[in-house]
Parts: sequence; structure tokens; C-alpha cells
Amino acid sequence: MRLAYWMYEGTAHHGVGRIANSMRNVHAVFHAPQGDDYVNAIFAMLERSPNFPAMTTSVVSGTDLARGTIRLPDTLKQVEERVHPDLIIVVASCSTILLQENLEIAAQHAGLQCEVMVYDANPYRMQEIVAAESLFTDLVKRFAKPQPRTERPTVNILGPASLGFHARHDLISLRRMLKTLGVEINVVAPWGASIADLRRLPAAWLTIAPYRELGLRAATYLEEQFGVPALLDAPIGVQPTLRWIERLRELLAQAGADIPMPPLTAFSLDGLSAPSAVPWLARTADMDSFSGKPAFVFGDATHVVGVTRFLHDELGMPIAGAGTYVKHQADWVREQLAGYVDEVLVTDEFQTVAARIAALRPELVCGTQMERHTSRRYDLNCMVISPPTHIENHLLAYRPFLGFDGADVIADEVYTTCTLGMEKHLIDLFGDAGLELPEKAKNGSAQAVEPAPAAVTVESPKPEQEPAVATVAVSGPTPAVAAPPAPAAPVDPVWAADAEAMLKKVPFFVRGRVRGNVERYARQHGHAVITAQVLLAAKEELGA
Amino acid sequence: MRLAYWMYEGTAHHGVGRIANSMRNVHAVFHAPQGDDYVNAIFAMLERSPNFPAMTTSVVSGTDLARGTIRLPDTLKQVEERVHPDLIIVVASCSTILLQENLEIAAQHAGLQCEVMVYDANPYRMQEIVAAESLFTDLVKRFAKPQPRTERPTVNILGPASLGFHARHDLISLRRMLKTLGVEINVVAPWGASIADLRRLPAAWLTIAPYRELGLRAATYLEEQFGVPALLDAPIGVQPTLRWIERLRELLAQAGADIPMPPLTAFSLDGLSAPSAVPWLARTADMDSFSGKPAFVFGDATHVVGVTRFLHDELGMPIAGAGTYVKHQADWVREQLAGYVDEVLVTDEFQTVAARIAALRPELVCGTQMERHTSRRYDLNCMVISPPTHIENHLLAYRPFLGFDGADVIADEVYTTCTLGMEKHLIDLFGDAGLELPEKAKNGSAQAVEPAPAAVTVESPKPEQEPAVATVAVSGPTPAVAAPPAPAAPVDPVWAADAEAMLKKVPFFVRGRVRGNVERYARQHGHAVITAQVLLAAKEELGA
Amino acid sequence: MHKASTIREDGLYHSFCGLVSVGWLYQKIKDSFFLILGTHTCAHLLQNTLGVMIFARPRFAVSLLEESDLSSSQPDISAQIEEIKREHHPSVIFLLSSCTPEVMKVEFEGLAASVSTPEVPVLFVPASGLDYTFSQSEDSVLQALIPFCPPAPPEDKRVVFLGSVNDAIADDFSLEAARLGIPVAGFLPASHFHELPPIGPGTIVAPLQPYLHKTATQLRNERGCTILSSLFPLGPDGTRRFWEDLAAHFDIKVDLSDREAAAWERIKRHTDLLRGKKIFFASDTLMELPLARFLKACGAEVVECSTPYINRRFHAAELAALEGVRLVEQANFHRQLQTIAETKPDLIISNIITTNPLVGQGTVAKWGTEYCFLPIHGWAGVNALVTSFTRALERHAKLDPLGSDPIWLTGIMPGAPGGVISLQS
Amino acid sequence: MHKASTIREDGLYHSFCGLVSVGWLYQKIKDSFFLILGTHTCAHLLQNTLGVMIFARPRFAVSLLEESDLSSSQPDISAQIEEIKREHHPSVIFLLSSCTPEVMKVEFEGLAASVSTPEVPVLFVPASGLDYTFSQSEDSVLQALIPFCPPAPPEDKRVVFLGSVNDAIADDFSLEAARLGIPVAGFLPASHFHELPPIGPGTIVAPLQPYLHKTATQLRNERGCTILSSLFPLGPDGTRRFWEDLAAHFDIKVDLSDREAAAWERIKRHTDLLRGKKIFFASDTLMELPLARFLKACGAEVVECSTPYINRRFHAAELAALEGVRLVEQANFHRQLQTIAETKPDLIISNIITTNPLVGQGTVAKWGTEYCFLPIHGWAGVNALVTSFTRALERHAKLDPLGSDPIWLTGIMPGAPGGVISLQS
Repeated sequence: MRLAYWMYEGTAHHGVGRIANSMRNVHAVFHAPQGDDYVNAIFAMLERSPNFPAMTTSVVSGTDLARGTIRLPDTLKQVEERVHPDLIIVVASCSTILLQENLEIAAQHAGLQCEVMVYDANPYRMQEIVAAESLFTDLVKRFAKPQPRTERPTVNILGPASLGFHARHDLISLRRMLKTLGVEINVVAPWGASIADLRRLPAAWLTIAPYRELGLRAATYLEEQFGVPALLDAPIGVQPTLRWIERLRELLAQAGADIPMPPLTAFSLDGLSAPSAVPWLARTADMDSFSGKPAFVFGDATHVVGVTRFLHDELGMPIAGAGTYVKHQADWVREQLAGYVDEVLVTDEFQTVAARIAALRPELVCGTQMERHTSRRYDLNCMVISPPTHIENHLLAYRPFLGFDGADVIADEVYTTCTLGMEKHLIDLFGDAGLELPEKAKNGSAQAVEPAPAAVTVESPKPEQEPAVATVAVSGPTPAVAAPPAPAAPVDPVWAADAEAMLKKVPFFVRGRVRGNVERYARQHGHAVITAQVLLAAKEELGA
Repeated sequence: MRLAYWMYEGTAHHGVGRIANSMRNVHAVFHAPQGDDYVNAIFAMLERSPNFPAMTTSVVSGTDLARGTIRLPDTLKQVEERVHPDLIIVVASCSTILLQENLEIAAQHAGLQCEVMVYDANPYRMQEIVAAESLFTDLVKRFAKPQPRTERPTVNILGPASLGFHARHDLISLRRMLKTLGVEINVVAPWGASIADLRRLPAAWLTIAPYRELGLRAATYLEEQFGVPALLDAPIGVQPTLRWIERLRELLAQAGADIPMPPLTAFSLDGLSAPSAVPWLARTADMDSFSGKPAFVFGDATHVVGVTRFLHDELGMPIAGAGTYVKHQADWVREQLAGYVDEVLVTDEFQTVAARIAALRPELVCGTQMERHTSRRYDLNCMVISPPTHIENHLLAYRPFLGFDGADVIADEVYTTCTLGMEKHLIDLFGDAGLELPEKAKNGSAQAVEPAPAAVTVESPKPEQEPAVATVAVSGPTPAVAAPPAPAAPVDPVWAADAEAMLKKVPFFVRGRVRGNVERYARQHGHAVITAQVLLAAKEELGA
Repeated sequence: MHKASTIREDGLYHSFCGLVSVGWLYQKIKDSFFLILGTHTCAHLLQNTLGVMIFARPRFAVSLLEESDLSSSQPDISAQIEEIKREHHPSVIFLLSSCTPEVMKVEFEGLAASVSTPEVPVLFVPASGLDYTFSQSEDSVLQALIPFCPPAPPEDKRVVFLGSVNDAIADDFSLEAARLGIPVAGFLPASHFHELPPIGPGTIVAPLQPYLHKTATQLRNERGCTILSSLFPLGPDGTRRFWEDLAAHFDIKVDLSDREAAAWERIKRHTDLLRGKKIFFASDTLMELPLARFLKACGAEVVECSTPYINRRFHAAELAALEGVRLVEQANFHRQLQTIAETKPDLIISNIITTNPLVGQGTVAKWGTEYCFLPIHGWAGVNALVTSFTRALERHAKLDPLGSDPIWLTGIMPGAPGGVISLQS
Repeated sequence: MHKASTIREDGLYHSFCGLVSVGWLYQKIKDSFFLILGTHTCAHLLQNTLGVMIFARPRFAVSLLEESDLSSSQPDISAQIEEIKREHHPSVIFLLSSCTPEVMKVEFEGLAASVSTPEVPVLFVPASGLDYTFSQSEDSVLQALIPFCPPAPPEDKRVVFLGSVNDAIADDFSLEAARLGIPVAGFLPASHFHELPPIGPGTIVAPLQPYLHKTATQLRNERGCTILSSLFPLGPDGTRRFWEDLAAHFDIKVDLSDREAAAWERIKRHTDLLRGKKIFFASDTLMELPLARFLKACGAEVVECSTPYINRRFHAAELAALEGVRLVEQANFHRQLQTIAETKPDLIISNIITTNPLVGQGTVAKWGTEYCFLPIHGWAGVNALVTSFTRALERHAKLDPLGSDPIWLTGIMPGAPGGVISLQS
């Protein structure tokens, strides 16, 4: 037993849900307490899913346990009736697995038309990544059938999945490169694949599996079992992408297909330009400051290796350290990062990572959502390069990590994440004279230093007490709300101590606005002093 | 005369430079004091230009004035010798124009092979936008020649220019849509156009000129003079893009070309998806909070109109206000934003805009670089939607504002800019209990509340004085620098008042790191008290 | 008292685990620590549901049961308790149960007692996802605090407000009580463990939140105090009834009809919009009853109000006010979808899990979860309350209907509706 | 003293306007305001060159000459002065000239006097881009401050450090002086207008920055003080010479050879890298001489050191140390490009305008401008100084040479080199 705060990986049943939700007509059923239903929310929220995630919790309640009720057959029937899946994957939870029920028999009792697979994912022995990878491999082994190759050269893409990190954009980037090369796609899986698609996997000439976390084992199986060669590199960065394209062409050439190399400009979005601006950016003068900014990189295996090498090789940044939470890939990460870092931090405890970051104080942290928060705490620049992610990382516009397009995206993130530091550096050479943030305005000689338009009354009676911003907020030339005409001689209301104390409890980022609104209210109602009662009345009237 | 702090528009000679630097084999020569050479830096820095910007300052010094020397003919000769342009545009500066010299005659004295055009841009009557638009229109009038239409339907794209706002990405977006429609491009100008390209402009079937600031007058001229119809709308947002495509097809149909409409998915980056995710995003639950977030929009005419309508029509956000600094387009902006805002703020004084923002306290400010700083001051969320820009707005990855792709980009910006507010909102409902930023840690009961690993010595002798972060920084399990073994009984050094005062002068964002380094230094050297002298010695040794 | 008729179904609906309430309770009780004895699942749940509030130093954690721990009948958490004390210095530690140790039949009372000290009590809180949903476990936490409320003598006739609200709202209620002449003993929970209010036979306990019936019952039974039976202070109608009924316990007669009328008048634009709208509650926060009652008072038609549990005594006044509304406990989600298809509500207040998919089906839906985080109580909360409903309606009305075309869902996520083009070429 | 041979060319190089020094001076002198009488061009210049430091409340502005103002021979700036006083409450206002009013022959001394008051002096600072480049106008600003330095009696034998450095560096110098037993009278400029140091015949003025010869000369002429003639305190060599020479003025004999040696030893990895490297100075900050001298001491080969102006007296010690180096004043940029092509330097310290294009031509170039912003003075600055050079070299060496292929410049900006594919299809 240990004290755990946050986890890098989800649970095994979350991993199962990711595979089911990636595929067409596949559904997961969790034999679990209602509390375990939360995984649904992750899909519905982060992926903003417009249909119900392909997973259902067959609720086990305390009463059910007491009475020996098992609802699983009923739930399976409801699911078949409602979504007509080709396959249902049944999985127990960390609590119900202890009951040692025979779910195979329970599932058989449902008497379904569709296939049912009881997946034995022991949540004490595997987490999200292994559960998803093993399930996906099992599915490929179960369904892939021997068959002739496609007539023209085609490739499989294995790995993109629901809640994968920038997975959809990576897939678009891979598709764009393959299209430029004139190579067609046989099957993408698990993203969007049906059981029938899995059957067709051995028809491809090559399998692309860029992620160490998902698709790797299935690609290896296809190679061993069916002789479909596997390209397992991740094209992260410009040079790795060039090498990846070369390797792809080599493997296809070995398979008998001659894929001519188009001009590099053909890979760009307009077909007329350099496919990435990173090689030039790295050489420009404003990237000079990056050569002194050490970076610390932590995350899953694929992205830590790709991003560390990118920062070092393509942007010329020093690497302060790197690490991964994917323990079963630790050896691979060490091998890949030999020469980049002396030691690879391998841990799934975020506090250990936080302590390392605190000790290193790098200029740039590349990490997960957890490192984002650690960095915020230590006022360090941070960009998210790996799951687990925050909803801010689930965006609409094209932001791949793979391919030439991905190199531009990563470089932009590095640049914008670090720029503030550079900006501050210049500012702070001479102290904070130029940096007049509201907090600062309270100290020192803050009175009436506002370059406000002439209409503003600057004869504020209490310049020493009030931050200048509040004065402006209520005296700008065009108030937001058309207020009734103020009394002839407006007095600036004074805040009583109790009201001030109350106001402090208002979240700071709206406090200024509330202050302004309340003062306007007080003026309109002829209150010279804003007491707690006046504030309360104002809040009541203004609704805030 | 008035007091001016920052300007929204550049000078007339900057506008001339933008046209020259956009085109091939066109060069601008500024007859100006050396101080006016700064415009070169804007191109070299913001656009990270890999060759020398296409403009040269023919220096006028105080001595030259005293002696009556005019170096212009010499400079013109040097320029012709060095860059062999097809056309040199000569322009005076705000100071040299007062000398009332005859630059035509001076230019003739140079006896050049190439064409020379003395452009009479009075810097007291025009600024960047009018100077660039007028010059470009003059060039089109001067060079465009009557000629037969291209065999297949083609279009011109007028407007993209050096230092245009996301101009390259907008051009890619337009190209992608035209390619999807199967419409070819005749000429893009001024971006990448030669004089010969300008000659070919009348061969197109249609001219696209999406910006009110540049290309509009030239497009209108081509319509009036050569009968090439002009499409002057800016496809900003999903619905305007759909209408823009319809209008494009109508105009080409009127010209006799039937352009079939492909399925909408053909416009997506992978050809298989919705061309934009904005319509769905706008309907999702996490966008619900945006319905209460009023936005204020300020910038050039094109982007203010496009973004205001996008926020209102496609994201469902309330509009607190809008305005533009492009005074000659104010009527157009008012007409376009009728029903969106009661009043359009028209000003080129940033303080007036700042005062309006301070009065409105919107949840989102969409503006220029200046509004970004105003917003930082008032702790408001801000995104940059218009020039003038900061180098942070000059990025590599595909970030158009036009077209379906642009809609995704703008929506992402809105979402990520505002999200922090939402996040803070939830956090702050119960005060700052969860928000443990370093500043906070200094107040209240901050001692030893760090979830640091067990290896950390928590028996720090002065928990009340030191922020917890500093303790961790020096006591993490794996120090960044392999330090020589510390003395047997390490004591935490104490800071003397003078050293503390000195430390405060170190920029705050590196202060923690310096503190840690100096303390390590003090321990290694057996100093129990860090005096100013020790700090100095440490800085000397550590180089920071 | 009137008995509203309710329907009870089989509970196959979507919901969160009761552990989620840790998310606000650890912030409310500032010197507390919440320790869940549980598994990776519990930690993953907290991480994802409290994701927006993650900070590097949360005051809650999971004492993580790993495979080797499953064999021992009674786990030993003393090492983790020591770690917590050393690093967080809490005044009180809440020990929350979860599914796995409940299945293992861990004896929690004894476990808590074994690590509890007078200086830092460790209090058992039943909260497992086998039995508790969402806000429910706040009830368990407050129950655990009861022994630490000092006894009040019978002559101490003051009000204790029950339920966690933020400091700003608490100030509102204290001030409003003072204005009406009602003496205040405090809040349960208070912001700090040692500030718990005295409670005795003279105390009037005024519930602010509708999910605390166990605590209310235990207080009545153990301390002999009086539980205010009124509407919850949400909306002009609820707030007026709440204060008038509370004042009556202190023999103060107040007529707040003018204030109520003024409050309604201020939100008239919004109630005009809500009038006649069909609203469907399918959320799981246990705040459904007072919210539905408020909407009914606004003139909306509540076509169904589903809620996890109803307590006929604790919710009596709300139930009376909801007469005629279809009330469902432990709803079946499949059946709810059918009802939604039949009744075509204008607005669905739903679980955070189902909101986006409901929108994807063409309805207007919003997160019910928000009501646990919005400042909607009392007079000051009226505007936030009403606009939370009308904003969603107004926003969707504003959006171009074109966007509802399924083409705009094509291929943009793996869960895009069947029948449209997938990312397979 | 040795006379280094220098070449003077026609000045057709790229540079910034002298107004740029406002960027650091307004931050250094915290109660100042800088008013430029100028045009839109001046405002645009400041905006773009100080872009990284823009804040909503800069303490500098342009009194904007518009078309209607061109006819009057002497403009009236009293309204703007009042506005500045009202809104910024400065202790001193610097009135800077610019090209247009110089062409208009505005009489600035009189203009400044007409709005100056004893409470808030308005000081004329010649700074126009017709005559001044980059850091040069700090010299004008400090000249304007001289009358406000109190007179010091002849027996007041202390040092005044000359040139704006940030507070941290100033502390370093004060403490170092104390350590050596050198009494300090203060800094010119000080952080506040009213803190200017007393200067008299006993004062030793020690220049920290190499672009202040006018101020030094005027101080010597008007106050009879002594100007330290030494190296500038940059690098181990310069810093040692600076302190030893300064101490000698106070009859203190110190031998800093050990400290210098230790400083060199600490940066050995960097000097090893610089040894034999060909360096070309084409920058315009007027810091070129001491920087080139430091690099020469590091063992680098300075193939050319161009700088806007050289003052043989003020720069005497540096010039002596630079013997054998090709020194160019007022360089012609076209000729510089040819020399660069011929000499193939390993590193070019260039103007901010030309750096990226020079890199685009395949050289390694870095911004000279940075040296106005880096903390490179004194012992504490040695590391920042040397790494500023080696970082650029090491970074470029680290980058894959593949990226130098012109294909990676194709079409990504309008100014992409000719001969590669443009965005025209």
C-alpha cells in the first residue's frame, strides 16, 4: 500500500473502454459498481462525444451483493437491443473481480445473437495501456484471417484510438504523407475499424504502428504470423520523418513495390513550400535564446523519446532530464535516449516527478497534465506532450505531433511556451519598472499614473488606497451598462471594513468588476459608505 | 499635436516596404535618415526573413543636410548592382519630404536600367494601410494589360502580403478550397508576384480579395476596367465560408463556368470528415459557459467584422463592444455590425480602447498586441485577431483565419483563452484552498505541506520564513548538478538582510533558482549565513 | 402533508461515485484531509472528475490497495496516516470507504479508530460507489462531524445552517439572518474543523442543501434540535419561504412578499422565456427537486424530474410544491431516452456523462453538475440560478440551425454517429 | 598611448535610431518620463523596437507632429507636458529631438526651457536619427543630467560609476568597491532623479559603458573630476584592469591576477571553443570595442570590428588592446558582405536587422543588440558574457546540417531567396 495522489494511467477497464469506443459496432460492458461509470464521462467530456460512448455499466450495488443478484445478463440484453453490436466485451472491475464470479456463464445466460468476449483484465496487474494493448492484440489475433495481398500496395495504420494523444491529427498527418507518396490505406485500427476490418488486416503490404503504447504488438503479430512487415518508428520531428519515409519506401521496395520519392515540397499543405519551417526556425536569431534553456521531458514512451530528441536535435536545446511512467517501455526509452540524458526517470508517482522538476528548475517542462500543474506551482513554463491530458489539449484545429506538420506544431508550442520567459527577461533587467500589473499598482507611487483619456476624473479622493484599475473601471467614458444619471455631485463611495472583507472572498479575477459594479450601485443609491449590507443589497440587485 | 503612446498602423514608408517585400524583383528605397531604417527590422524579425528585406535606406544625415549632399543616385546604383530589380520604388520620409527635393530628377541622375517609380506617399496624410493599398492599386493600374481570358476558369487572389496577419496561412486555406472546387489560380498578388504577374491579372475569370485593407481597390479596378468580377467577402467562420463558396460558384457560373459542388467532406484535411468541428463544438455542453462570456473585439476592419460575427453567430457569445482603427473603413464596419453592437468604437488611440476595455471588463478581449497588454494589466483574457502583432503571432504551424480551417483555429483560440477563467471559477468557489501558488504559500500555514517524497528532509529549521518551494528545490532526491559531498552535518544557511535585499533585485522568475544555487554554494563552502558578500561570491562562481 | 406520487425504477442510469464530493469538501474544510481506502480506480476517478481543479498539492489521496494487499482482511493504513500528518498537518482526516474494501469487508469503524488520536481524529465516512452517488457522501461526512459539534444548552436558541456553501454565500446568510433578527450559531460544515457550531435542543437546523437528510435526522435524534421544514433557499419563492419559516421558529413574523416580488421582477425577462417551456431533469446531483420546483414557479412545464433518491420527510415541502410533476427515483436511462423522444423537452438537465450525447441527438441539454458549483443560494443567487437555465436556451436559439446537420459530426471523433462516413476510406 | 589604425567608410549600414535607448533608460530612471517631439515614424519605431516590452503604461510617448503642425516654426508642447504631469507625475521629463523637428529647425533649448519648472525640469536631449544611432543617445541623456548632480567639494574623493546598469549589477559594483576599500559616491544615472551623485574635482568617474564619451568630457571640463582611463569592466581581463586602475586612483594597490586567473579557469571550456575562431563584428551598439577585445583575449581571431564611432581618447585602453585588429568606423554594409564572403567568419555579431538574413546566407550570426540587455559586467557577468558567444556556436554545431538545404526556405515567407519555388503555382 502507498499513498497515491494522481495517476498517469487510467484503469484497465478504461483501457478496454478506449478500444471499444474506437471501433464500430463494438461495445464494452463493465460488471461494476455505479461509481465505475465515471469512465464514460471522460469520453463524453474530453472527446465531446456526440453519441453515447460505446460502454455500459452493468450496475452492482450493495443490495445486489447482499441479495446475490447479478444483473449482467439483463444488461447484456438491453445493450444488444439498443445498439446491436457485432461484439460485446465484458470486463469486471477492481471490486467485482474479487467476487470470483463466472462471468462467462453469466454472459451465456443472456443468450445473445452477437459475439460476447469476457476479457480477463486483472486491474491489479494491468493498467490502461497494457489492458488496451493486450485487448487490441487479442482482437487482432482472434479476427485477422489469412488472405491474399491487395492488388496495389497498401498499408495498415495501427494505434490511433479514442482518447489517444492528438490521435486524430496524427492520423490525418500520416494520411497526408501516404497520399503524397501515392500509397493507399488498407485498414486503420482500432480507430473507426469494424470486426470486418480486423479480418482484412493481413491483406496489407506493410503495417505502420508509430506508438509504443498501442498497436506495436498487433503489428508484430501480423509480421510474424502473416509476413506483413512492420514499420514501428514514430516520425516525430523533421529528420525522423525523412528517415521514416525512406524506411517506408525501403520496406515497400522489399515487398516489390517501387514508390518514387516526390519533391519535398509535395508534402507541404500547399504543395509549393518547404514541408516544415522548423529547420529554418532553428537557425534564426530569436531561437538563439533557446540554446540556453534546458528542458525536462516526462510522459509516455513514444512522446518522451520523440520530443526529447526533437528539442535536442532540431531546436538545439539542452536536455535537463527525461523520464516515463510507462514502466514496461523503460528499457526502450533508455536505449533511445542514450547520449541525450544520463539517467531516465521511471516512475508512476507524480510526486517523484514533481520533486525532480523542483530540483532541476528547467526553463521548459514538457509533460502531462500533472506536470502542467507542478510547473504552475513553481512558475515554470510547461507544455503538454503526453497523456493524461486536460480538456485544453483536445482542440479542433490541425495539431498533429507526427510528420512534418507535427514538427511545426511542436516547435510552435515550444516557442510560445518559452517566449514569455524571454520577454520577462528583457523587462526585468531593470527591475519591474515597465511591468505594471495590477498587484504592483497597489505598492509604490501608484496614484493617478493611468494614461486614461482626458474624460476620466483623476481627482479620485483616495489614490493611495485604490488600485488605479478600479478607478478606471467605473469612470471610463462609455460605461458598459447604461446607468441612470448619477446624482449631481457624485461622491466616490468608501468601503467599510466588513464589506472589504466580504469582497475579498469574491474570486480575485472578478473582484475588480464586482467592486466597480458595487460602487456604481452605491453611487446610484446615494450610499457614501459601502457597508456589508450595501454590498449584499448590491449583489442581490446585480446578481453577482 | 497630441500625445501618442503606441500606433495601430505603421508609417507610409512601412506600407511601401510591405508591398516591395511581398513581390519578386521589386525593391523599395527610402530617402530618409538612418533612424528610419528600423522598418527593415520588423521584416527581418517578425517574418524571420532569410534574405535581406527588399528595401534600402538611402541615408540622409545631419551633415548631408548641412552640406546639401544627396546620396540617392549613389544608393540607387548600389541597389541595382546588388539586387538587379525590375522596379525600384523611391519614397521620402516624414522628415525628408519637408525638404521639398525633386526626387524624380535625383533618381534620373542615377541612370538606371530598371524602372524607377517615385511614389508620392505623404506620411502626414497616409499611414501604412492607405499607402500600401494605394501603391498596390497604382502598380496594378500601371502594369495590368488587356488580354484574353485563360482557357480554363482561373481566379486571382489579391491581398496576401508580407507582414499580413496570418496571410500565408490564409492563402493556403484559400488554395485548399479552390483546389477542392477544381478552380485554378491565375495570379496571387502582391505575395510572390512579379511585375509580369501583374500584367497577367486581367486574364482571370474572377478576383478574390478578402481583405478590406489590401487588394480591394485593385480588385474593383480590374472589375471596372477589364470586367473581371470581384468577390470581396472574407470567408471567416463556417457559414460565411459556405456562402463565399456559393457566391464564388455563382460568379463563375455567370462568367460561363459550371463548378460542381463536391461533398462538404472533400474540404476537410483528410477528405473524409466534416470540414470544421465548430458547429458541433458550439453545441456541446462545455461551450455553455461561453454564452455568458461577453467579448470585446478591436482591430482592423476585416478581422473585427469577421471575428465579431463568428463569436456571436457561431459560438453564441454575447458581444460587449467592437471597434476598429481603420477609420476609412468605419462606415463599412458599422454597416456589417449593425445588430451586433449598438456603437462601433472608431479610434487610433490605444488609450481610448484601453479605457473602453477597463469600463466593460469583458471576459474575452479580441484585439491587437496593444489590447493584449491592456488585458494583461486588467487580468482579462485576450487573443490577438488583428495586426499589429507580436512575434508570438508569427508561428509555423497552419493557423489560417479564413475558410473552414480558419474557423477551427479561431474557435480553439477562444476556447483556450477563456478556459482558464472557467477553471479558476470552479476553483475559487471555495476560495483559494486548492490554489497553492508560490505567492500564496508564503502566507498562512505553509510549513511543510509539500507532498514531497519521503527522502526530503522536512525538519527545515525555518519553515515559517521560507516558501516551501525553496526547500524542495535544494533537497530533492536527485540534484540537477552533481555537487561535491556536503559537510557531514549540513546546516541550512540563513539569509542576512542585505543579501535578501539583493536577491530581491534578481528577476522573480529566476529568483527561486538563484536562491537554491546560492544556498548550495553556501553549504559547500561552509557559510552558515549568506551575507551580501557571500551572495556576490556565489554569483561570481556560479555565473548568475 | 401532501404525498407526491413518485415512480421508482431499476437504477440503470449514469452517475458519478459519491467520492466526487471530496472535490468541494476538501476545499470547504480548509484544515481537512480526505483519505480514500481504495484502488487505482478511485484515484483515476478523482483525477478525471476533479481534473479542472488539479493542483500539485491536493489535500486528498488514495491509500492504494495493490494486489498483495487483497489477502489481508484488515489493511494497515498507519504509515499513510503518518505521511499525511507529516506533510499536510490536517486537523482532521476523513477516511472514506470505497467499493473494493467494502467487498473485502474491511471493518472501517475499527480501522479509523486504530489510527485516530485526540489531536487528529480520523473519522470513517461511508462513501463507496456501491451505495453512494455524487453529492450523497457529503451527508456521510457531515454525520461524521456531528460528535465534534459542541453541545449547546437548551436556552441557546440559534440557527445552524446545514450544508457546505462557500464563504461568500455563508456571509450572505449570516448577514441576512442578522437583518431579520435571527441569531446565528454557525454553519455545518465550518471552514475549519475546530469552528463547528454548538448544537442542542434549542438549535434550529436550517438545511441549505437538499442531500443531507441522514445528518438532519441524526441531529434531531441525538441533539434534540429542530430541523427547519421548508423550501430550500433557491429562487425567490424558495428563499422567501425559507426565511419566513425560519423566522417563525424565532417568533419573528416577517413578510417577504415584496422582496420576492421584486426578485421575480428583476428576472422577468428570463421567466418570460421559461414560461411554458418543457424541462426534463435527468441529472444526479440530488438538487433536482428544488430546481424543478423553482422552474415550475417560473411557469415552466417540468415533464419529468428524475433524481437518485427522494426522502419524503426531508423533501416534504418541495414535494408538496411539485404536485402534478412526474417524479422518478432510480430512473432507467433507456426508458428516459424513450420518454425524451416522446415528450420532446425544450431543455434537459442531465448528468455530465450524457449531456454531449443528448445534444448530439438534437436536444438542448446542460450539465446538472453545475448546480453544485454555482452560487445560486438566497437572494443573491437568484440571477445566477435563472440565467443558468435561460442561457442554454438562448444560446442554442442563437446558433444557426445549419450546424445541426449530421454532416458536421462526420469523422471528427471515433464515436461519431453510425451511418456517417468514418475515417476508413 | 598607442594609436590603433582605423578605417572610416561611408556609413551606409543598417542601424537603429538613437531613440531606442529610451527603452532601457525609462526603466532605469524610475521617476522619469521621455517625451519625443516627433512623428508617427518615431512612435512606430518605438513600438516595434520595444515591442517585447510594451505595457499599457509606458513612461515614454511622442508629442505627435501632424500636418497642421508643420507650418508653425516653434511648436507648443505645453498641453502634452501638462498631460504627462497629470497622468504620470514624473520627477523629470526628457525632451528628445527627432529628425522632423530638426529639419524644421525647432529651437529645442528654448522649447524645453519654456515648459520646464523647478519642480519638474524638462531637459532637452539631442537624439535625432539624423545624427544619433542606438545607444549613443544615452550619452545625451546623461549630459542633460549633469547640472543636477550636486557639486562635491574637492576633498570628497569617491568614485561615481557612469552608465546605466541594472540594480543587481549596481549592487555588485558597490560591494566590490567596498571590498577593495574604494569609497563610492553613486551612479550616474541613479534609479531616481533626486538621487544623482555629487561630483566635484575629487571625484573619480569610472565609465561602465563605452558609449558615453560626451558625458565624460563634459564632466571633466565642468567639474574638474578625473575620468578613469582603463578597460571597461567586461570579461576577466577588463574587470581586473578596471578595478586595479580604479584602486590606483585611491592609492590602493591591489593585485587581482589570481581572481582574473580563476575567472578564466571557470570559463575554460568556453575559451577553448573560442580559440582560433574567426569573429566578425558588424553590430551597432557601440559596445563592439570591449567585446572584441575580450574575444581577442579569449584567443579568438577578430577578423573585423566595425562600430559606428570610435573616440580615441575615451576608448584609448581598448584600442591599445585591440592592436592588430581591423577596426572600421561607419562601415559600408555592401562592402562588409563582401569581406564576410571572403573571410568566412565562424561567428558574426550583427545588427538585429541583418542577423536572420546573414543566417539565411549560411553564416552563424547573432544579435549584437543583446549586449545592451545582458548582465555581462564585472566578475559576476563573465559567464553570461562568454556563453553568449559560445552558445550560438554550439547550437549551430548541434543542428543537423541537412537543415541548411535551401529546400527548407522554399515558400515559407515572401522574402524567400530567389531561385526557389514561390507561392505562385
